[in-house]
Amino acid sequence: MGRLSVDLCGLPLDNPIIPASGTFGYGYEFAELYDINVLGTFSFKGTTKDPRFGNPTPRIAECNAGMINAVGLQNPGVEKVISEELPKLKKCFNKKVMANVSGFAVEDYAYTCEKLDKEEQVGWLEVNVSCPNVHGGGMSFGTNPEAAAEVTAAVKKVTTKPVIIKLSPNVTDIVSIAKACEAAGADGISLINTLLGMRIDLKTKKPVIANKMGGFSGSAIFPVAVSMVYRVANAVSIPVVGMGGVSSAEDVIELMLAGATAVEVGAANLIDPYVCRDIINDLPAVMDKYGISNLKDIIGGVK
Amino acid sequence: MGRLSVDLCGLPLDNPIIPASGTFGYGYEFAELYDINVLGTFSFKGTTKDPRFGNPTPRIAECNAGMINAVGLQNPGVEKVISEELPKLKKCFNKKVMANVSGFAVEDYAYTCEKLDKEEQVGWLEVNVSCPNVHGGGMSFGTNPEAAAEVTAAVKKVTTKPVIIKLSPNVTDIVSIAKACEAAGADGISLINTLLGMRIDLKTKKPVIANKMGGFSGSAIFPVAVSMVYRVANAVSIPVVGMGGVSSAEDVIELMLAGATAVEVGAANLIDPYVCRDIINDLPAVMDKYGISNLKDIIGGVK
Amino acid sequence: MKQSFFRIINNTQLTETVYKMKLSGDVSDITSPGQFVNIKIDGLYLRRPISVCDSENDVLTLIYKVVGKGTEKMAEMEIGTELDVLTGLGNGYNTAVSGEKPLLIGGGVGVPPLYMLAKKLIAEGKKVNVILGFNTKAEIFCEEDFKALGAEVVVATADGSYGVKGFVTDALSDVDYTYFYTCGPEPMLKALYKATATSGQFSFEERMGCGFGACMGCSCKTITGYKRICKDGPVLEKEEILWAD
Amino acid sequence: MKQSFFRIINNTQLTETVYKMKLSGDVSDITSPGQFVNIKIDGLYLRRPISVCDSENDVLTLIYKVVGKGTEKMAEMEIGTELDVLTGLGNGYNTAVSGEKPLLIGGGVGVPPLYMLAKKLIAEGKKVNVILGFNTKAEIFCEEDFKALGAEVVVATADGSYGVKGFVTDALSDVDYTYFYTCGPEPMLKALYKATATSGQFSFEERMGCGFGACMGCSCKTITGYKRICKDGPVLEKEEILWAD
Repeated sequence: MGRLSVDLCGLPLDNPIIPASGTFGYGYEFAELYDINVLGTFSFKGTTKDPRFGNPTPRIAECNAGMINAVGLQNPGVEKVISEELPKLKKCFNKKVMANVSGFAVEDYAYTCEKLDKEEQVGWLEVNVSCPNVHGGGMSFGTNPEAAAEVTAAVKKVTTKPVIIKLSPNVTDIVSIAKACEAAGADGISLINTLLGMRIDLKTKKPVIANKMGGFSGSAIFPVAVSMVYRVANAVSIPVVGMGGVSSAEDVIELMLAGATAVEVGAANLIDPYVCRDIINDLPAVMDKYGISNLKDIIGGVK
Repeated sequence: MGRLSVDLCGLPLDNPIIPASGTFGYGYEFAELYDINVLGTFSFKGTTKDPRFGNPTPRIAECNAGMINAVGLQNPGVEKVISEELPKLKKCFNKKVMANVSGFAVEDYAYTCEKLDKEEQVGWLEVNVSCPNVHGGGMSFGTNPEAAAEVTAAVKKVTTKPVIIKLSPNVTDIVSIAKACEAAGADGISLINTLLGMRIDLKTKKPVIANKMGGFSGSAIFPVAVSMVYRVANAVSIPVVGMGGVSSAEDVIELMLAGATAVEVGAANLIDPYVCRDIINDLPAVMDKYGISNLKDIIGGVK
Repeated sequence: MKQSFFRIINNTQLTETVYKMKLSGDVSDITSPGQFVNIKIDGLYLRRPISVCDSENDVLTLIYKVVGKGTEKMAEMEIGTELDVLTGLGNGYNTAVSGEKPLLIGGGVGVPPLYMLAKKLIAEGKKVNVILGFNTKAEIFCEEDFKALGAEVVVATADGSYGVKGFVTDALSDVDYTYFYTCGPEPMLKALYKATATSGQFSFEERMGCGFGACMGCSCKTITGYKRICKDGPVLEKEEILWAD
Repeated sequence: MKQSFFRIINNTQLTETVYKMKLSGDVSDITSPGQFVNIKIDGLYLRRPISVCDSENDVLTLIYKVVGKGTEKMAEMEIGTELDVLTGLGNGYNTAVSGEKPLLIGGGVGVPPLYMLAKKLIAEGKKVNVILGFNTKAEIFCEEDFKALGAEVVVATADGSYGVKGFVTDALSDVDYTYFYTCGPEPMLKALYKATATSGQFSFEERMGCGFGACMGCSCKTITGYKRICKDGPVLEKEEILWAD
């Protein structure tokens, strides 16, 4: 148990650093760059019942200190994730992985989670009720406490693994949604997913992204993440996984002070593929600078 | 009528550039820097029925590509605004000004607007139902369609001047709130006010801002503004005043393409006091670059 | 893929909007012509993908067109500036299948990656024909460079101000080729897809997030399945292309 | 207030965390000692307010302590770097009321603005006493500069490693003064508020948004009403101060 270790829903993490879903594929590509076993864990690409190509391109737009994506949950479907992606991952990652799941109906979520529950490699189920890039689903579950609770309860019925519900920031009252998930049995809450954003190309006068709008992420959104993690962590008793614009060891400490037990790193992986490894390496010195002996002691420690 | 002119709720503007409330005081201080008559108009400091000191300091936190403020509607109260600030403004500004009004009860809004309605210098009333920095009021009116409509109707009863309702982005469904305001008689909608944000000082482990959270603004939030202006402008028939992270002529054009009739410039004034003058000077060349003859032709022109 | 730091050796203007930048640094991960690099630019969030024009002896050559904020900033960069670059991205062209007389067809800013390809094909002992397409004479670049390698070069200009009047497809009938390689704007690629007689390889462009296969930002559908332009591409074989509309 | 561009002439380290930067540019708007400038720093959103240490012949001198990202970046700036600076901010000290024997009391990074004040008071023919407070000998700077102006200087160090052992208040009893001016950390200002025998002027610090009176980010309550530290301050008279708690 080192200075960086934390416990996430009963499972130990060597450190709280978790590459976020959709920015780390199924892991093995980053394993060509560095030993991904240095990570706490990572959250794999959002997986659905059926295979999906996702949205038309362009899917990416640049912003000041951030980016918009509208990938739309491209993934090979849960059967292939289990038969092809997990075996590939096993060769380069000997820790439990966080399985990220999306759906378009409550039964979809349950179906996918039930399949993944059988996989010994999966440590946690991160259930995304907040994808802004798919119609008729995703985010609509995360903007309503009853719908979020319904998904939570359905998933809890089919798995014994810890269930972490990933929430959208595009809501009036994220606290009420987090509480509804907790009441429905969630073992943890992760937040924030992306903000809804849009850019227009002045030359063509068209939206930069084919799908018009998309999910805005990157360091620009960090202050929104701090505020929402703080509010949710003060309202629920289950662990909170913080994310949103994290790109440095300092950001990790700030989100943990706000109440995060672990921290996901998203868009930064796309700009600097080594950022998670670097944050883990930087943490001890940054902790020393701010008089922090053990990371787990600062969770929610803001005065 | 120049290339830059637009019409806002029946009143002509030489150009669509409007310094946003809270970043331009009552105007006369900027008049020491440049002739503020070059502006379309400006929205003066949020004014309430009674004088207010606002929140304790620190009220300001820096962010990546933005800042958080928690000023809390410091202002001398509507009586003094009329007796002292407007006469000072008259000496340096010969256009109609936009009067920004906040309140803590429906009657407060009506009281303040009724007083300002009598002032010939006031062209528009911008009614802020979205201040994130005051307890028991402000933003709570702007997160609920019925409450926003009630404020709108109460204000409309006491004035014949155009009423523009300023909305908060911290909501699940800004379109329903905008529509409720339109149905209650609003002449225009302005958006977005600031996002809720927070920063924590790693040295002291305390929130940077005394009030803990505050309103996050600056170029970081621009993609959220584009998305919300686009959605609201496509849902209402009244003019939309766009704002949120605007700092260049390009940003102005992008928000107008998204649906804004005029554009407010906020935090950028605090970093570069000449930014509004510079944007107005830059607009013709930038319009030429993108093949735009007249600004009014591009309002909502995104394809 | 490798992340390393490069120093700008020179940065010169070739036409009104096209620049050539030479950088010194570790090019060991650049293994095929047609690959690209992804450059971090101060003040911009996303890296900028630029195709490799040449790579040899720790010198990387890029030819880029100023089309937006990123390339505007690149054009202003001074000699000695240090850049954070991801190298060795993308699959690149496969020269093994070219036959004896490969034809290279480039349009506008699609021309640069064909330079390193021509060099490799010629080194492999093949007879290389090149067709370059530009809008007008003033926009032409690289013609002499290809000739210096020993390639046969035909230039087409849309306005007829130089060489063959018309598009690259108008110059196609005069050439005898065993295989072709192309890079350029999508309308040109589509026209070549129809007008060419042999098999070939096409290099595609798409807005990218990461540039190394992580984000699925630049996916496309092909006959052989979904592909990421940045990782499984940017080069696709003629037989696997599914045009978007 | 004026916005203008300055070029760094030099940037040298005085102590472990304190640096002195000289810049050339238009200082015409800096009219009183105790004013500050607000500097745009690449990559940071808000400008950084730094008190003016000296301003003469188009040379601006700043002494700053590295306390965060902004000052870290300043410490790394090279000679020749151009900076966007707002000058002439704040009210500054009023020397007209000093009497014949003003006392200047600075603590730590509050010392620099007193230098230009001492210079002005001495030029006005006054006999200037200065008390400088630091934690320890290694942190002392500017002592010789004040002496070179002709001021009487006493240094106090909290650990007694140099000069008077203790705080600036411990050096107060030995000085005969008609008025005082001070700048330093708030606990020191509060102690002086009680310990001083005459009227005086205090310079305050607060987190600022704009630095020129627009945003109300740095307001404080005083006996004479609400004041903006950046515009109506940073200097307040002893008689108007209302301590926050």
